[in-house]
Amino acid sequence: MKADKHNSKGFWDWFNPAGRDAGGWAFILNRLSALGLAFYLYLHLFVLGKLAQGPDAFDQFVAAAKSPLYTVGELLVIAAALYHGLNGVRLVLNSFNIGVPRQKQMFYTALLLTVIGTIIFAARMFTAS
Amino acid sequence: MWKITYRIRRQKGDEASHYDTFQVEVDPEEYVLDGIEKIWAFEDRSLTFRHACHHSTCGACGMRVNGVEKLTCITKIKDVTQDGGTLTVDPLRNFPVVSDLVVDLGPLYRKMEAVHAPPVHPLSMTPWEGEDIRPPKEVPTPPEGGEYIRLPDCLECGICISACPVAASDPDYLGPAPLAAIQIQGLEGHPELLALADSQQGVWRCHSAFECSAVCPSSVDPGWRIMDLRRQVTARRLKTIIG
Amino acid sequence: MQSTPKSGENFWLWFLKIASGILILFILAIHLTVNHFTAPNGLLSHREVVAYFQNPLVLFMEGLFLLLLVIHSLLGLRGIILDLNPPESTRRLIDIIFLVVGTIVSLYGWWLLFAVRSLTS
Amino acid sequence: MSKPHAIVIGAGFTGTAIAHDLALRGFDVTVVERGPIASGTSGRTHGLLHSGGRYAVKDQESAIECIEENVILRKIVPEVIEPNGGLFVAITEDDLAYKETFIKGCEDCGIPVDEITPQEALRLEPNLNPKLLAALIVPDGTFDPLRLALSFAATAKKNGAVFHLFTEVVDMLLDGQGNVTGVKVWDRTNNTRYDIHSDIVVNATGAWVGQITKMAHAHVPISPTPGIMVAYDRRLVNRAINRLNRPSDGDIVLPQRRLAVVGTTSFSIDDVDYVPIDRQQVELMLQRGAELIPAIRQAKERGVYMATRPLIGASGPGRSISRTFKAYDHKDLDNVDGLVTITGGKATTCRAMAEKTVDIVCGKLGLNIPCTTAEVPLASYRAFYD
Repeated sequence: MKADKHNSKGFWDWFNPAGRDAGGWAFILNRLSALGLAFYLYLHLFVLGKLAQGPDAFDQFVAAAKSPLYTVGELLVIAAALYHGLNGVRLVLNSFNIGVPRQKQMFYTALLLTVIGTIIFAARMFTAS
Repeated sequence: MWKITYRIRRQKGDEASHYDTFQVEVDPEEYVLDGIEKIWAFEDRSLTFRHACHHSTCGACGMRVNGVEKLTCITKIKDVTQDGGTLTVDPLRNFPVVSDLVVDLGPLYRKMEAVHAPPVHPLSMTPWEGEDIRPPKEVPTPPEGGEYIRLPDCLECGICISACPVAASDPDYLGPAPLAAIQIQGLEGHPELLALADSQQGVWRCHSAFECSAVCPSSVDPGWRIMDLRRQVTARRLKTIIG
Repeated sequence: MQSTPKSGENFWLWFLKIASGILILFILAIHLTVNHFTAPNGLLSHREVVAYFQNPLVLFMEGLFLLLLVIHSLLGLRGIILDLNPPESTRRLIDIIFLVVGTIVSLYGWWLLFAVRSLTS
Repeated sequence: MSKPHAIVIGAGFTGTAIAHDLALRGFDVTVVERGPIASGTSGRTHGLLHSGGRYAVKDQESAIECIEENVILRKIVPEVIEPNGGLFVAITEDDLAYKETFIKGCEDCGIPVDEITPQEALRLEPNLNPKLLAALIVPDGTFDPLRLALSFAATAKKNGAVFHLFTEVVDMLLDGQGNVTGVKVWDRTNNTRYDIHSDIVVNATGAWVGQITKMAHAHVPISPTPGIMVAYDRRLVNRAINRLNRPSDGDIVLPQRRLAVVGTTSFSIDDVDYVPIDRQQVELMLQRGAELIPAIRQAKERGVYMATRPLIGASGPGRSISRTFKAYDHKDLDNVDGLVTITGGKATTCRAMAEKTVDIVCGKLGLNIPCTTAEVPLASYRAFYD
């Protein structure tokens, strides 16, 4: 009755939504936003290096960053950060055993606030300038 | 009687897995396991599946029904499909597949042993769950004295491990049922359990997907217990710096 | 199943991740407010950024922010890698790499802060 | 002489207990089982660790076996047993009239029995029918079916027994004289077929013994007699609750983890492999169970299952056939050597059944090795997966 092949796809199963309940989706989104934000953080630091190269390099970059594509990307970062932060609050509370029986409602709340926050930012960014 | 289709994942030896379909006539009041047994009895004798008690006290018949982990012996057919519908049955995830729907639960049993999960315990130790059920206030005692002994709620069915995304990539993670067994015993006076809980394969590896609690057929609520264990470890560790 | 617990992640590292996460949320709130609300159109020109960094409080806040982000992101990535159950030796290697990367990135970030600050035109 | 090799067919209670006994007595043991452990009648048993009280009036042979084995199992495998005792409860005047006969029967069989007041009974079991007229305490218990079989199997395995699960016996290997020398099996996990040779084959397939003996051109008289059990989703009692009367349908309510299980019935069938559920019997269990424990009506049905008892003897009304067991040497029965069949009995008596069977096996092979299973504590059921 022994077998050794683990019946899972490992890494890919983190993001497999099959048969997942709300908490599973919270986890999937949390992990995706984590990977995205980590990538953004290091990219951001690299870009800010242009600050040290003097005003011209930086101002050129800012001008380029006014394109809608950059705005959408920036919005994505904001949405990811909002979700990761709000869900993080939920996870911290849960980790101290606060509100675990209501973890689903807390997830829905985090999601709702993320959507609202993203819409507000989107409105500001697209109407600005 | 309903006519439904069972779509069952098959795998023998090292061959690649595939699905076989079987049309069966079932009573919708019957359970998913009854239909599988019927297929074995009348359609395909080579089908292998685990089962024993047929009423959710042994934990042998955990499978995935339409993608979700279920004890098939207590899952009514009418609750997961309709007349003319299809039922997809897969083996549990995150365990090695022996054959067809049979997985090797050995890794789980070894972990339960490593955390000394008690196979029977006094009634007063009956775990309270979430915020709903507290232990009975007055525990009736048999006339011989002592206390009633009962089997624990956890069936060691592996369903929580199958649903856990962390267990999907890390077979060494203790996982929901063993961590719940630590919580039920308590950390007081069990330094070895504290060490296991507060380790790389312990409570910190949980990423709070709460899938274990969503699928647990026996109200163990492992997700809640892991969070409670975190709170306990946190309190202990913070106390050490405060003095 | 080994009955002896694996070392490598325990309460303190987890606590550091949680604590850095919470602090990031606080600073992020200030950061966003300053960047998108106080400054009329955000800090969009080089001149504005340099002016912004003249405030020592800002310098301290942004420096701390950077450190916390590096800690939180590397601990998070490390947790994700641990979920892949790497062998002990790989894990140690990753610990060293992350320590080095974290240090370099933090130093570079701080250097950048001071470099920008000194670029008064 | 090298170690004798025995094949045990079936990994239910009897098969695993025989494997354990054989391994302790120094045999090379191979167990072949067509499904997983305890997937037939054993897994689907009610889970009542009999004190013998149930049979103390009409079937004293079984009653005495039960009380002896009850004591032994509590000692050797405590980790799968809820040792909480049992109550025999009188609800009607007819029940009450049965009391003295029952006490007399228990005393004859050496079953400790104590009367307690209805008030005391209600303190112990608050969900009992408050109209009860009398209550007797006996040393019943409940056990976890799968884990009882696993414990025997784990211990056998530790002592060298080899288990081939999902491996079905498709034919007997016979010598020129029609004697059994081994089995032909089909391993369903990888679809392979092969032969296993042995000095002796033990047929421990319970209600299915007929399928095996047929392959050896031998026979045993047995009546497969199923009964229904219904599990409800609340642990309404902590001890085994029996109706104080002659055994009948739905007269036992047992605790199992978070559940209460009511059983059972008794009827005849043709196909042992698949016994459909009869909703009328489910209704009957609810009705009869609620006479003992009215709160069952507020609980929800959680599972319904059928188990097929292997009763010894030709067909007859199920309740009238003895619950005792019998081991047959087919040399005596059909002049077929090399095959021993064990059937009948109760889960509670599985160790004694194994002892008796292995005694016969040893006798046939001219060995004189005493049985020690009554003293040897079993390994943890979890060790089966080591």
